[in-house]
Amino acid sequence: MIRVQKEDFDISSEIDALVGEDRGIGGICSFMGTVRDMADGASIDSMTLEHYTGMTEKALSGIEEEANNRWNLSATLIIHRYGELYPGDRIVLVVTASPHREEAFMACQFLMDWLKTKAPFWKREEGEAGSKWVDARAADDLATDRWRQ
Amino acid sequence: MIRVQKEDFDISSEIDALVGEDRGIGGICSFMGTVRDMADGASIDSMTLEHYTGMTEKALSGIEEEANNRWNLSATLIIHRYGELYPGDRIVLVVTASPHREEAFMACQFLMDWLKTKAPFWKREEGEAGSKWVDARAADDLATDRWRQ
Amino acid sequence: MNILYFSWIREKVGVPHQDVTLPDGVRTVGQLMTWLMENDDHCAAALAEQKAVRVAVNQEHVGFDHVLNDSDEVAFFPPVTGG
Amino acid sequence: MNILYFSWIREKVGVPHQDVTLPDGVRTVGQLMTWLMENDDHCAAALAEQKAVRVAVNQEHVGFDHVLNDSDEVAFFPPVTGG
Repeated sequence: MIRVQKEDFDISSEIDALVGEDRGIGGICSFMGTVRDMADGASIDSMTLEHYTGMTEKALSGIEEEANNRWNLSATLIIHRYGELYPGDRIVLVVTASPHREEAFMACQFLMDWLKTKAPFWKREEGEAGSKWVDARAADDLATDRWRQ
Repeated sequence: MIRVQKEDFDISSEIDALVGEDRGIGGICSFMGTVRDMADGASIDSMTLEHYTGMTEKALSGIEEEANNRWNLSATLIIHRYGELYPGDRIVLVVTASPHREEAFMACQFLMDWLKTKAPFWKREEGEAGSKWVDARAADDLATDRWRQ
Repeated sequence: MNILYFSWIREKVGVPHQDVTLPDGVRTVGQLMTWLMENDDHCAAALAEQKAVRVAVNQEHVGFDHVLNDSDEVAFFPPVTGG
Repeated sequence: MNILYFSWIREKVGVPHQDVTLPDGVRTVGQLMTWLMENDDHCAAALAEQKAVRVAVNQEHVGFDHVLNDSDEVAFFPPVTGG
């Protein structure tokens, strides 16, 4: 399941809803990204996430489908927020549930890595260093590359 | 932080308490293990977790310290339950918070792998196949071996 | 053809989207970029650094050699930074 | 010396712990296991399959060649299955 929203989310409720009555699940891995108060040594006051409505949903559904093709997953969830956020705010949540922990871990990392390089979001930071668009990290491209077969 | 307890836990409250006011955290990885309703093709009614009081706390603190030596972590949490549990119940929670996602992911996997082979817990399942102690998995030893330097 | 711009490329172009008719001789994404840059100074500034430009056609990532249709939705943006 | 047993090893021994005085000539964990098996049929059954036996001394994992002190807490158990 994927959701692109302005609103915050609660990880307990999301996991409970995702797992439901599935008693075949043995492991649930999750990753939550949050806004930091510093970037490159300068303090951050706020962050605005722009996204490409329509393509975002398509891209997230695509990587979710790819993860489900690669691993035996009982349920998956991607929530990504957009709009104005502040240090400490939650940005993204990825949850993967599987009978076995190894697959839950692999799929969760895969989803985060692909999301970082494929989902059409752009961060703009406001802070000590003025207002600036965040640069893509070379490390994120490398992280994505390791999943290519 | 480590906790060995009979009681259930709530992942949202645990993460909120762990993160506190630390705005340097950019990623929070968590893994939650749950009781499955099947084992080796036979249905499970309940599971009892025996543990070695004293050594458990020592072993969990030891692997938590090791994770903090290996990676740049802002906060870590291990909660492990003992006693009688039922399918769908939460058994274990590991949370790792870091400025960067890669370190949070690595540390969370490391903690789960080590916990599986070093923490003195033993599972006994009651179900269709009678009452039996769970065998250790060779895959868990292999998962632990990959972290040896 | 509807063209969308995002992030600092949108800011440099000055508008979030443009409606253009694909001229004769413009068949690929790369040719569209060259044509946009020749006809609009803002586009020229926005798309100048080619290796910083990513393209989606009908909401799928494509390369500069992708062949266009008149009804396509084309988007130009810098490398993504979500997550 | 306090000896603890866990899981199916505890069930086979029949008690969760025993207080023993280390006899002369018993210096290592391996020697203690041999001595326990010679003196108690339940212990013999519990510890027979040596490769399924894990040992902790003073709550730390050790090997069979670990040297014991009279005041040690020694625990025998099968491979752990938590998590």
